[in-house]
Amino acid sequence: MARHGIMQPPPLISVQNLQLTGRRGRGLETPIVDGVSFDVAEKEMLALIGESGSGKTSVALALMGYARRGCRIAGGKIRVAGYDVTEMPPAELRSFRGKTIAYIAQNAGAAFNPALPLMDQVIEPALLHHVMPRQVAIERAIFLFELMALPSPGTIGARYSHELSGGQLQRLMAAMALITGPEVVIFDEPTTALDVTTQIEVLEAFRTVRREEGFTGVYVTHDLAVVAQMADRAVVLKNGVVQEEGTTEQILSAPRHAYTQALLAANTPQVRNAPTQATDSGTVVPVLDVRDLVVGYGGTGPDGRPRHTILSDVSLPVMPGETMGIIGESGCGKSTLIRAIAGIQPWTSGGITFEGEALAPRIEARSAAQRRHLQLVAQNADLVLNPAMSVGDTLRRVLTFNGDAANGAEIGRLLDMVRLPSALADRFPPELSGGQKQRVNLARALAARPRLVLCDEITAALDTVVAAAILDLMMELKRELGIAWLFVTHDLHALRSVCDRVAVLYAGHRVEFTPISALEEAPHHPYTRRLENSVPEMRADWLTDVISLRDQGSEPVPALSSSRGAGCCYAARCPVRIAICEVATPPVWRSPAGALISCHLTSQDLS
Amino acid sequence: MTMNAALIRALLRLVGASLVSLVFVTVAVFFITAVLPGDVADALLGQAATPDAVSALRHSLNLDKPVLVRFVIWVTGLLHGDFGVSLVSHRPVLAMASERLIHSLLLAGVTALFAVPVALLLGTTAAIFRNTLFDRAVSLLTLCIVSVPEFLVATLAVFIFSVQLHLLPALASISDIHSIGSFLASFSMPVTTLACVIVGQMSRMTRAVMIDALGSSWVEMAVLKGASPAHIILRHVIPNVIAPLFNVIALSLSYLLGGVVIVESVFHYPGIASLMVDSVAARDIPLVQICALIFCAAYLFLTTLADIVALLSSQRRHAA
Amino acid sequence: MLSRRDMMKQGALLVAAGGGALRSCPARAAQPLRGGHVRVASTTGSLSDTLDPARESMATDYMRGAMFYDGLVTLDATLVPQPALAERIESDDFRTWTFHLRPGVQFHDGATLTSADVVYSLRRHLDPLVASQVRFQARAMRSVRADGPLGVVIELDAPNISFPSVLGLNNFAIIRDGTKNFETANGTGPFRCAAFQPGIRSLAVRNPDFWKTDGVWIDSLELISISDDMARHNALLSGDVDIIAEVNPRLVALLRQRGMGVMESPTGTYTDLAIRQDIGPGKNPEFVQAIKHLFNRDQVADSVWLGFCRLGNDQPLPPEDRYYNHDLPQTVFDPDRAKWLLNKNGFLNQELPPLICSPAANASVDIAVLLQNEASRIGMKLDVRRMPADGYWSQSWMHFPLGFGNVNARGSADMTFSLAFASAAPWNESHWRSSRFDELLALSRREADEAKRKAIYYEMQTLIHDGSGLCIPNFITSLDGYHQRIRGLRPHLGGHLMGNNFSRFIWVDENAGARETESAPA
Amino acid sequence: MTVAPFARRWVSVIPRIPGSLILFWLLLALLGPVLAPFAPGEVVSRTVFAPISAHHLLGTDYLGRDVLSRLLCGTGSTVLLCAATTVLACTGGVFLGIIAALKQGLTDTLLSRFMDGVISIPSLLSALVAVAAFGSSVPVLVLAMSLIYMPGSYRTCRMLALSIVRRDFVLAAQMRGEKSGYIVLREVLPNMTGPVMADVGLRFIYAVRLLSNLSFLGVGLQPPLTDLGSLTRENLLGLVYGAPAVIAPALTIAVLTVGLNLALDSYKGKAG
Repeated sequence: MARHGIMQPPPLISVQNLQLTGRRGRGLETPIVDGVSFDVAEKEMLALIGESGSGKTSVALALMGYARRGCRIAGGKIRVAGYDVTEMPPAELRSFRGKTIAYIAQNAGAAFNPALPLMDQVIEPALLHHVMPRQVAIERAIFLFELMALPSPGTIGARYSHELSGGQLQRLMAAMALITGPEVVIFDEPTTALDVTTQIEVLEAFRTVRREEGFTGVYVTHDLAVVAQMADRAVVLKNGVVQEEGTTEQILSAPRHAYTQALLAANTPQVRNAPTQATDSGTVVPVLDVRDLVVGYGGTGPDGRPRHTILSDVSLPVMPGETMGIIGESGCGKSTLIRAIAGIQPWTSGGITFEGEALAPRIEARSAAQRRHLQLVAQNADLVLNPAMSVGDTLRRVLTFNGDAANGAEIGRLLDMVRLPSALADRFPPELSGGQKQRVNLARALAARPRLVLCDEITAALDTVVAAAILDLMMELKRELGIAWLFVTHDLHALRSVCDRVAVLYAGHRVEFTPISALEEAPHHPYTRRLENSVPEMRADWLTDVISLRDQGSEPVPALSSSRGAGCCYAARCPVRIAICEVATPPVWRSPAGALISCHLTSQDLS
Repeated sequence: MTMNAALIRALLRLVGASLVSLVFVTVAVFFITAVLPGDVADALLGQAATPDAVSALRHSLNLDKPVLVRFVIWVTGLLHGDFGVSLVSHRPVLAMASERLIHSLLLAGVTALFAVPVALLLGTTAAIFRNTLFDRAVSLLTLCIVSVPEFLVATLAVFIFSVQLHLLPALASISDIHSIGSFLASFSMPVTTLACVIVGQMSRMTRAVMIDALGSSWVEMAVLKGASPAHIILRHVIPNVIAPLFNVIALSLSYLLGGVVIVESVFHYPGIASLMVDSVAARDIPLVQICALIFCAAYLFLTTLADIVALLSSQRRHAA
Repeated sequence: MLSRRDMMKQGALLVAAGGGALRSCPARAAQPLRGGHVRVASTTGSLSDTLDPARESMATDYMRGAMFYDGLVTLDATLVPQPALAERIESDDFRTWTFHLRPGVQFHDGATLTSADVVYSLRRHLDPLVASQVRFQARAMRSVRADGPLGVVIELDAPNISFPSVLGLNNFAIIRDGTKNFETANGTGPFRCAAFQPGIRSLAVRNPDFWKTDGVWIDSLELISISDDMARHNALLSGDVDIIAEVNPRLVALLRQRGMGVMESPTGTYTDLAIRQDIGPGKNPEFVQAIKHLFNRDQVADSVWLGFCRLGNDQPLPPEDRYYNHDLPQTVFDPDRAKWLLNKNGFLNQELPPLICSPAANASVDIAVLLQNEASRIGMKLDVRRMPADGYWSQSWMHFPLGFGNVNARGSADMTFSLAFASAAPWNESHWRSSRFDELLALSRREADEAKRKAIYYEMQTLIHDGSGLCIPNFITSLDGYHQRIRGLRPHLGGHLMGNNFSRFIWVDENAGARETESAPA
Repeated sequence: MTVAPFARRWVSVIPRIPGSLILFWLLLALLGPVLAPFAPGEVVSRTVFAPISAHHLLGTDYLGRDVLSRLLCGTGSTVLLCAATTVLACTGGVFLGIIAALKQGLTDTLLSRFMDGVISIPSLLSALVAVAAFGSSVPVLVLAMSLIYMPGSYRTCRMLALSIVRRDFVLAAQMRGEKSGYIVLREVLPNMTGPVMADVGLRFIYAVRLLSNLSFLGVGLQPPLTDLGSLTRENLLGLVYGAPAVIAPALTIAVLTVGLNLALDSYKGKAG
C-alpha cells in the first residue's frame, strides 16, 4: 500500500524553510512556525502531527497562500502543483484556491454558511472557477455524496448546515473540496470534533474518495490512530519546528523523537485507576442516587411523560469515593443528566438524592451545603472561567463565598493541588493554555471542598497529551481527597482509565451499567460492543476491519430518536436485532461478570 | 406544520409584546400631559386667559372633569375606533395626523433610500479595512457629523446652497413640488441633514456587525474556496447579517419620524414631529395622544419587523 | 365725530415719524400694477392658526384675517379709525353708537352684508365657547341690535369716544351670520381663501367682487410662517419668499447689502418688566424706583435692538403717539441711585424673587440677562428664570412678582390705558391701583375736546411713570424685510407689515428687483 | 466584607480608561469660569458678532459679550451636565439590561416593554414635556435626559449580556448561590466593558445633541448658565457673518465628543 522506497517523481508540494509570524494586538511579531520544510509526492497523503499551538494548521493554510488575521508568511518557499504560492498576486491566488488546492476544515458546523443551502456552497468552487456549468456541478456533487455514503444524496444539498450531523457535514465539506477535482486536498483535523462511532463513517468516506479521485493530501491531526489509517508519511511538529519525519509505520512503530514518543504514549490506553471496591448493595448510603429520572421537553403528554424525551427512566447510584463513568455518543442525554443533577435542568419525574437528602430540581431551592458539596466541572474551560477575572480572584471568590480562609497560601495550595505554580494566580484565563484552564477549572471546583464532582467531557477539547495529564491528575486527586466523581465522556479510553463503574447511555436510555472490571468480559450490550470497536487503534488495517464488521449491520439512523413507542431504543441500529426488539421494552438482566444489560437477547446470544 | 404553528405563535408573541408597550405609552402619555401646567383653554386664550373665560371654555371642553374620568372617556372612544377631535381646530385628529404622517413618511423614506446604502457601504468597507487609515477616517468623520447640532448643519447648508449659490430652495414646502426636479431640489438638503444624523450610528453599528461576521469560519472557508471579497460580502455575509442589519436600520428609521423636529422647522416641512410639538404647546391632548401612538407604533412596527426578519431568517433554515 | 383736521394732523405726524423709514422705502412715484403672486413668511404659526377672527392672537392670524375679512372700521397708518364696512358712524353721547353699513357688500359666498351679520359677529365675542381674544372689550357693549338691514346700534356701558378704534381691531372683523365652521373663511375681504392648513400655509386669491374698487393689486398671496429666525431670513435671501415679518436687527445689514428692502416702522410695541405692587418687593415703591434706574436703556437699545428702537420712559405711549407726554422727565440709568435705594431698604442682602422671562415675550430673556448683569455689579443677586414659551401667557405672565411681558401696539391710547392700567383692567401687569387714574380715564372717554383730552392723557402718563410698577426700557421698531420687486409697503404705527394689512396695499414690480439690485450700494 | 474587592476591582478598571482626556475636560469644566477673562453675562462691546481680536480672542456674541468667556463657562456646564446624564443613564441601563438578560421571563418582558415604550417617544419631545411639566432646572434636565437615554443603553447592554449570561461562568456563580448584584457587577459587566464604553460615548454625544436641540426650542439651561449647544444656537445668525461666536462652540462640541469617543473606542481595543 505504501509506496516508499520506490523512486519518485519530483514532489507535488514542496515547502522549504517556511517562516510564519503572528502578533497579538499591537504587540511584537513572534514566530509561529520556524524553518519548516517538507515535500509531498503526487498522490501521497502526508500527516502533519502536533498539539494545538504547534503551528500545524498555520502550515496547512500557508500551503494555500493564506495566513489568518495578524499572521503572515515571513519567509521560505512554498510550491504547490507548480505554483509558487508565496509569490502569487491576490487574483491569481483566488483562482488557485479552491481549484488547485482545497481545504476541509475542522469544524464543518462552523465552516458552512448557516444562511445558505448546502448545495449552493458545495458547488460554489466549481462555479467560482468556471470549472463546469451549474448542472454538471450538481451532478458531480450528488455523485460525491453517494460515494461518501451520505443519506439521500439527491436531496441532502437542499438542506442547511444546522440540520445535519457533524459527520454528515464533514463529508459534505469533503465533497465541496473535491467538486473541482483539485490536485491537493488539505484535511484540517476533520474528525476531531466527532464521536468515535461517527469518525469511522467519515474516515471511511475519505478513504473511498481518495481511492476514486486520487488526490494528493495533507492531513492535519493530533490523533496518531487516525494517522495510522489515513497517511502514508508523517511530519511531527512542535512549537513550529519539525521534530521528526518519516513513513507512518516508522513514526508509529519506532518513534525516534521524545515528543513523538510522548504522543504515542498518550494515545495508548492505560489504566490509571485502582478500582474502589464500592457496591450499591451495601449499607453505605450513595453520595448521589438518581432514580428513574425522566427529562423531556414540549410539555407533558396524557401518560404523564413528556412529548419529547431526552432521558427515560435513568437510574444511577454513585457511592462515596467512587468514580462513575457515563458514556454515549452526542445526543444520548449524558449532558442533560449532568445538568439535571447540577440543578439547571428541570425533570418530569423521578428523583435525585444527594447524601441521602432529596435534591430540589432548581438550584435556587437547594441548600448552601448541597450547592457546595456538589460541584460541576464543565467541558469548555474557556466558557467556565470568567475571562475578566484573574485565576486568584476566581478561587478567592469561591473560598470567601463558602466562608473559608481566602489568603494567598490557600490559593497557592489549591493551585498546587492541580499542579499549577502559584504565580498563575495573577494571570487571566485568556493568557492560559487549554490544559491550564481546565486545571484552574478543577481547582475552582475543589476550592468548595466538594463530596461529588461532576465532570462533563472535561478532556474532550484538549490535546491527547494534555488530556492524559488531566486524567492522571483526576486519579491523584481521587486518591488524595477521597471524593466521588461522575465522569461523562464519549471516549472509552478515558473512561477505562479512570472509572470504577460505567453507565452506557443510548438515546436517553441506560442500556448497560457495568463495573469497569466487567467491561473486558463478555457479554455486553450490542451498543457497548459497537463503542468498543469504534475506538481507533494504531494499526493500519483497523479501519478496514471495523468497516467490514459494521457492514453486517444496517445503515445507522440519527441517534436522537423519540422513545415514545415501545421496543428497544437501539433496535434500529442493532446488528443482532430480532423481531421483538421493535415492539417490546427489553428486560434488564445481570451478566455473570456483574454488568446490568438491557437487551432482549440472552447472555449466551451476546457472548 | 408544527414549524408553522410555532412561527405563528412566535409572531403573535412579538405583536402582543408590542401591544403591551403601546398600552404603556398611551397611559403614560395621557397622565404626563395631564401634569403639564395649563390646558388647551389657557393655550387657546393666551393673553386673554382671564379666569372666567378659561373656566367657561374649560367646562365646555370637559376639561374640568377629573383626569381619570377624562381618561375613561378617551379610552372608550378609542375602543370604538374614535381617536377624538382636536380641541383646537375641532377636526378629527386621525385625519390631521395622517396627513402629516404621509409627509413624514415621504421624507423618512427618501432619507432611508439615501442613508441606508451609504451607511451600509461605509460600515462594510470600514469593517473590511478595519484598523486602517480609511477605517479611522470614516470613524472620525461620522463622529464629527453626528456631534455637530443638526440645526447648524441645516442652516449652514441653506446659507451656502440657497442663499449664496442659489442652487436649491431654502424651504421644502410640499405645495411647491410639481416635478421630479423640484422634488429633488426641495428634498436634497433636508434629506442630507437627516442622513448626517443617522448615517453615523448606522455605519458604526454596521461595522460592528460586519466585523463579527467577517471573523467567522465560513468566511475563511469562502476565502479558501477562492471567492473574491465582493462575492464573499454579497453572497455569504449579507444573508447572515440581514437580521442584525435590519435591527440597526429599524432603530435609525424610527428616529426619522419623530426626531426630526428641527429639520422640519428649519425647512418648513409639514411633518408629524412638528405637529406633536405644536400639539403639546397647544395642550391639544387628543392630538398629542395620536402622535405619541403613531411614533410608538412606528417604532414598535420597525423593531418588531426587525425581530420578524430575524425570526424568519432563522426559521427559513429551520423549516427547510 | 372724528374731524378731518385730526387726520391731517396725524398725517403730518406720520411723515415726521417715518422719516427714517424713507431710506428703505424709496418714494418712487410709480403707478401700482395689478397682478402677481406673493409669498410671505410670518413668524409664529402653529396648529392653533385659525380663520375665526375672534380667536386670532398671533401676527400670522391677523395677517390672514386681514386678507379675508373686513371690520366696520379700519385703523390707518397712524391708527386713526377710517370707515370700512361702516360707511358712517354716529354718536351723540359716545355711549350709543349707530353704524351705517355700506350697501351692496358681498360675502365670498355671494350673500350680501346685512346688519344681522354684524350683530352676530359682534355678539359672539361674549360667548365663552368662542374663546374670543377680545371678550373683555366686547363686554363694554351692553347691547348690539340691528336697526334695519343696514343699521346697527351699539349701546355701551359708559361713554367712550374712542369706541370706533376698538372695532378697528382685527378680532372684530365681520363674518356671515351663523358661521360656526372656520375651515374656510367667508368674509367680505379683498381675498378669498383658496387653502388653509394650520401651521403650514394659507393661500389667498383676489376677490373680484371686493367692494372697494381701488387698491388691492396682487392676484394671489401665500402666507407661511417660519419661526426660526435664520431660516426665515434665508428664505427671503434665496428668493423662496418675497416678504418676511420681523427682521432680526442683526440681519438688517445683511439684507440691505444683498439688495433686500427693510422697512422700519416705529411702533408702540414694547417688552416690559412688570413689578407687581401687591406682592413681593414691589410693594415698596423705592424698590420699583431702583429697578427702573437699573435698566441700562442705552445698552439694551444697542445690544438687543441694535438701535432699532426708541427710548422708553416707563409709560406705554411711544414718542410717535399724538398724545405722547414730552414734558415727562426721562428715567435714566443710575446704578448708584439704584444701589442707594436698594441698600436703604435692605434689598441687597435679601433673597429676591427671580426675573421671569420667556422666549414668548420678545427678547425678554436677553433683557433679563442684561438686567441681571447690571444688578450683580451693584451687589444685587437677581436670578433669571426662563419659562417655556408655551403656556407663558396663561401660566406665568402676571403670576410672579417680577415678570416680563410683551405688548403689541394697541389701537388707541384709550385702549392701552383701559386694558392695561385701569384698576379693573384685566392686563394690569403690575397690579397698580390708582383711583385718580381711573377717574381720569372715565373723564377722557367723555371728553370731545382734543386739547383737553390731551391734557388728561398727559397726566395719566405721568401717573403711570411715577406710580406703576412697569419698566418700559424701549419701544421697538418693527422691521419687515422684502424683495425689491415688492412695492407699496409703508410704515405703520401698528408695525407688523402695515398693521397686518399689507396685503391690501402691496403690488409687484417685476422689473424693480433687477434694477434695484444693480443700483444697490455694495 | 465584599466591599473591599469591589472597590479594588473598580480602582483597577478606572486607570485603563483614557484618563488624561477626561481629566482635561473635567479640569476645564471646573476651571473654565476662573479662566474666563470677562464675566459671561457682561456686555463688553457695542459691536455684535465681532471677529477675532486681541481684546476678544473669539470675538463677541449676538449681544456683544465676550465669546471666549462664555465658551469657557458653557463648556463646563455641557461637560458636567452631559457626563452626569450619561453616567446616570448608562448605570441604570447597564444594570437593568444585565438584570433583564439574567432573569429572563417576566422581569425581562416588563422591563423591555417599559423601555421600548420610553424609547418610542422621540427624545426631544419627552424632554420638552418634562421641562414643560417640571421646569428647566438642572436636576430636571439631568433626570429627564437620563431617563430618555437609559432605554438605549438598556437595549444595547441587554443584547450584549444575553450572550454572556449563557456562558458557564455565570451559571457557576448562580450555582454557587451568588446574589444578582455580584453577578451583574463582577461576572457579567467586566466582560462587556469595551462595547459598553463605546455605547457610553455615543450616549454622551446624544446628550450634547439633545441639550443643543432643546435650546433650539427655547428650553434648556437657565441663564446665566449656558451650554455649548445654546451658544451655537443663540449665535446662529452670526453664521452669515462667519462670526467665531457660532463657529467656536460648534467646534468645541465636535472636539469634545469626537475626542471622548475615540478615546473610549481605543479602550475597547485594549480590552479585546
